[in-house]
Amino acid sequence: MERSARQGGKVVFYTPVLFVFVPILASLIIYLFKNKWVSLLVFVSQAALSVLVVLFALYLQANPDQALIVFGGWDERIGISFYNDQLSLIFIFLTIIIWWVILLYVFKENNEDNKFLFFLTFLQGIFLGLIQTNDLFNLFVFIELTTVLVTILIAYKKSGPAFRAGIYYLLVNTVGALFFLVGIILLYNVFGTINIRYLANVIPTHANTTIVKLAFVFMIGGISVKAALVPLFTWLPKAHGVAQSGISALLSGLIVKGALYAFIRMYHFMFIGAQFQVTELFFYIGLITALVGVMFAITQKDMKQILAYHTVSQVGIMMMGLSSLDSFTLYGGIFHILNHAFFKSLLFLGAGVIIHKYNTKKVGEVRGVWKAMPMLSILMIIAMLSISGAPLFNGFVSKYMIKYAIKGVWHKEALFFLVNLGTTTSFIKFSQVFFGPKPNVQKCSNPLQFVGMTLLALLCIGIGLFYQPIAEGLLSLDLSKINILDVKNWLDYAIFVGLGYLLYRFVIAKDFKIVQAIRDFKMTFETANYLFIVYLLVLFGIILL
Amino acid sequence: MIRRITLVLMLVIIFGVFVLSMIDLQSLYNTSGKDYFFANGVFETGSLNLVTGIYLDYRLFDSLFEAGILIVAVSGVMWISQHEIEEKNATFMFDKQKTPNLFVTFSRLVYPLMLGFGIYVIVNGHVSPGGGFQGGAIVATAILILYYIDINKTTDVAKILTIEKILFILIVLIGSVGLITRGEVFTNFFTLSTSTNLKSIYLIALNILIGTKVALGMVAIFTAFLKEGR
Amino acid sequence: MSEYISYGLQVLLIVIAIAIVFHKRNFTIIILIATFGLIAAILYLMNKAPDVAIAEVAIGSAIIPLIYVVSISRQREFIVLDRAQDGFITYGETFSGEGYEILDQFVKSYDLSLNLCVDIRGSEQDLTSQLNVDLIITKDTTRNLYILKGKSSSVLMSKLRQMVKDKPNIRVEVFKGGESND
Amino acid sequence: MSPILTFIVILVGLYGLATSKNIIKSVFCVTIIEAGVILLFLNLGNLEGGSIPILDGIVENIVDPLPQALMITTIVIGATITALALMLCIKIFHHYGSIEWKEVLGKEEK
Repeated sequence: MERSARQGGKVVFYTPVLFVFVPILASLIIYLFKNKWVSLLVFVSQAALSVLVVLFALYLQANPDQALIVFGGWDERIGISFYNDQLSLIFIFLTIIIWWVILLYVFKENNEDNKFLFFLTFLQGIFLGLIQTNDLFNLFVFIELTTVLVTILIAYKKSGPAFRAGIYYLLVNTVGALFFLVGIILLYNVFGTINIRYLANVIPTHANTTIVKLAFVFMIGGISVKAALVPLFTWLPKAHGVAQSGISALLSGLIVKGALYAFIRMYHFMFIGAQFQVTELFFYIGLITALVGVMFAITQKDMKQILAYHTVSQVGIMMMGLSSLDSFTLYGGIFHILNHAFFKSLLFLGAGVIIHKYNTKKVGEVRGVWKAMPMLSILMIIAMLSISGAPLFNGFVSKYMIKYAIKGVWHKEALFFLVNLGTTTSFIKFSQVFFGPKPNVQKCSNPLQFVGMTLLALLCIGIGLFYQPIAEGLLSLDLSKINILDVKNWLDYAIFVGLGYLLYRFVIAKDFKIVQAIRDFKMTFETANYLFIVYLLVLFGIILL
Repeated sequence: MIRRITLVLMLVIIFGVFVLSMIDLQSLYNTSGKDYFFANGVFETGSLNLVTGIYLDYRLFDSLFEAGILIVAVSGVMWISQHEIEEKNATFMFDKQKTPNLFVTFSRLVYPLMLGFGIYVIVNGHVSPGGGFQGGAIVATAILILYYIDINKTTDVAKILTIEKILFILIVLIGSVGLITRGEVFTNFFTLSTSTNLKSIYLIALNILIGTKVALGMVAIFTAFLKEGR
Repeated sequence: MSEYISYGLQVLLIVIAIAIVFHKRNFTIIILIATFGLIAAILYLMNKAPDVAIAEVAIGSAIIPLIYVVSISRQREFIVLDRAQDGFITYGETFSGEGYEILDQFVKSYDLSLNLCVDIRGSEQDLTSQLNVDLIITKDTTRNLYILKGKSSSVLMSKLRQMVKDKPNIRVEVFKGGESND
Repeated sequence: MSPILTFIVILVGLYGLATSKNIIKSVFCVTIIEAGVILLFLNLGNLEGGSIPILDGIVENIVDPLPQALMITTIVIGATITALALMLCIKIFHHYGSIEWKEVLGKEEK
């Protein structure tokens, strides 16, 4: 019966495969015909993809039983399968939006560079596959492919720092992925399959054995490297600092989120039946990540480094949400992933424009952006208000949802307060670039870039204002307990800004020795690996004892 | 020094946990996957070599991206090593090392043998050990021997990259033919009840395509290394 | 019986792995890694996996060690572009000249191998960033100075400067690699 | 017994990664870990014994063929990653004049 139902909607049924292969084929054609006009194919494939995704989402709404596609029609446990649910659809939409923006941003400068477009578009196909796959080894292959592609994109400028950031990224992430593979191996030998959905059903039967716990530790450990959690985050600022701004935005907005998505798949789908008592552990890992990220961010002087360390800290905040088994906080984490993708991409792209115009990355050397580029300044300020959690903007909503879970636990609240304070402080520091007299730089002349950035800014405001219907529609979640007009929230934000300004004025701007020491902190490769082992051991300790 | 000691200690702890888990495995070991392949593998894929059956049929989707990672890495390595400087007049004074004559003669003898072996492995992948990836790697090694015979040999890498990408598109297309004939993607396009001989057409075709692709990719990577900075 | 051979090989594999980790000379490690691949392949075969063994022999113990050899020998190369060509380095059956002696001494003390080249066109920035040229020799005829130029990022340049600091006719200059901000 | 011995190989590689001061050495260690992982999977597939998974003639019991198919993929992935890493190593050497992690990462830009 299932088969006959499939024959009817066969074309629509297999569209998830097209999500992967439309970008890949487009990228190959762009590579084969090195031509300015053929490069326009990226937009054709984007448009086709957008239409297909909308069609498929509508189709899936009508036939929720068609979510599972097993290639070759084999038994679910044997073949490779794709599985789509609400979460994966949200991520697919996010991927396509971010890729539109990035392509619009980079296209004018790179439309004759077919190799760059090849790697970028290929990555999109791979990422869409990573989101949909329902097979552990297939997930591993996609993770490795993303690693290789991102390495090439990081090293694409062929400068010395780009090479060293590239190899650091490549080796650290490969080691993580190999441990993920060890986890897969252990699970396969216990359950005889590597299908995620099937494993989710059978894992509770042997959840209390050492081998399943070991597999859990190895898999989560491997993913944590890619997700840049403390203490495994050191590759991230290096990579973001040297890549082109478009690539930095992509890395921060999406690729890091790919690892978080894998975390959700593992922790909340596959191992949920095992009931490991690790909620607190991941909450604290998230909290420490947020604190450490923000600590480094406020001391940096390089615009891109500030933003990169903020990605670390925001990943921590997301982990605080994702660690929770309570659905309100969990959805807060997922919601924060979306919001962060929008405002962080916007910040990176805006910073890219500024760096391009001023030809320097130092915050201290850039002044007068407001006078020179008012339009860009408005967009950047929207993004800054969002990331620091101002009411009326999207960051506020998801931060509120995550904060909701820790209400009443004073030490968690205090630490979260510090994270918020740090975020505000560093963006007060960043916002110094807007002040000052009009500098001697030429006007912005790339309207395509601004189309994408405006879209992101509108999303930030739109979600901030209409979060209730959006959450209702996307996550079927009732957010009526968040009230953006509550005076308390505004007061909170005002306090943050005030304290942040004082902190900036009297500590950061003075550039004390300790601030310099934190700024110059560097972690060598061997230490990073040492900490990886420590991290694995901590996970062991908590889960086995 | 303290760091090394703690490192060894931590590794010993991980090792201990692993040993415990292996003791667990004694009672948990699950062979359901193996039993399925043993019972149905040959009938469903038409390949006597179950490994080939798995990576060309049950898990063709993985193999596609295995080929994909090769394409990406080759293009990436080429991009990183590429440069736009005229190098016609470049003379490297110390580059004139010669391969010993004995080695050249020996290589001339070995080269066709290895090439033949590689092609044999590719074509017979479905009945004996081997297949596209392994055979392709052997063919690549054979071609690399040529570099030792003649150190000044040049290869047109751009052409290789183009051919590779066309081959990848072909592999994807062959994988999707099944959608028309059977209504399934990424599997054999002959129906399940077809005889093993017919099914092997699909297996051989895919093995040859993958083999060519892997061989070209490996040669391109090696060429990139040899030419690096020249 | 074959069980014991398999255990013996496993132990050997561990020993070789430890040797690779603790050995200092990269060229010896390549031989070790090729052996490692070969033993691993035999073990794959003993675990009834001939397909994987073939792949490992072809890739793990042939192509990968070859790539290692090429890349390590490329890494030890110190490429010098001679644009002065007036006796600072004299070419012939054997190389000689003041410059050659300095460079020879330099590469020997840092375990590199010297590779001289002449006649490459292109700007210095491009040559060093794209073609891996480590050092460019030019001559300042007005002051009769030989100028050795290299990348500021390279640690070898400061070592070279240390070495020639008491030679009056040689100056070491560095320039920034072609970096862009975005 | 065999899987336990194999796991030691992985741990040795990990030890090497956490102590190696040289980029090339790190790449070697990744290669070691990868070979260890492959051998581990094959060992576990062979835990109960059996013959080669080629059903030519009468075969009573086989080893698990799935690990073998997956490990071929892993070998190719490992080879490509090694190649990419080594190419980056060459470039790093010619830019920084060294392939020690400390000297390469410690170098301040501009």
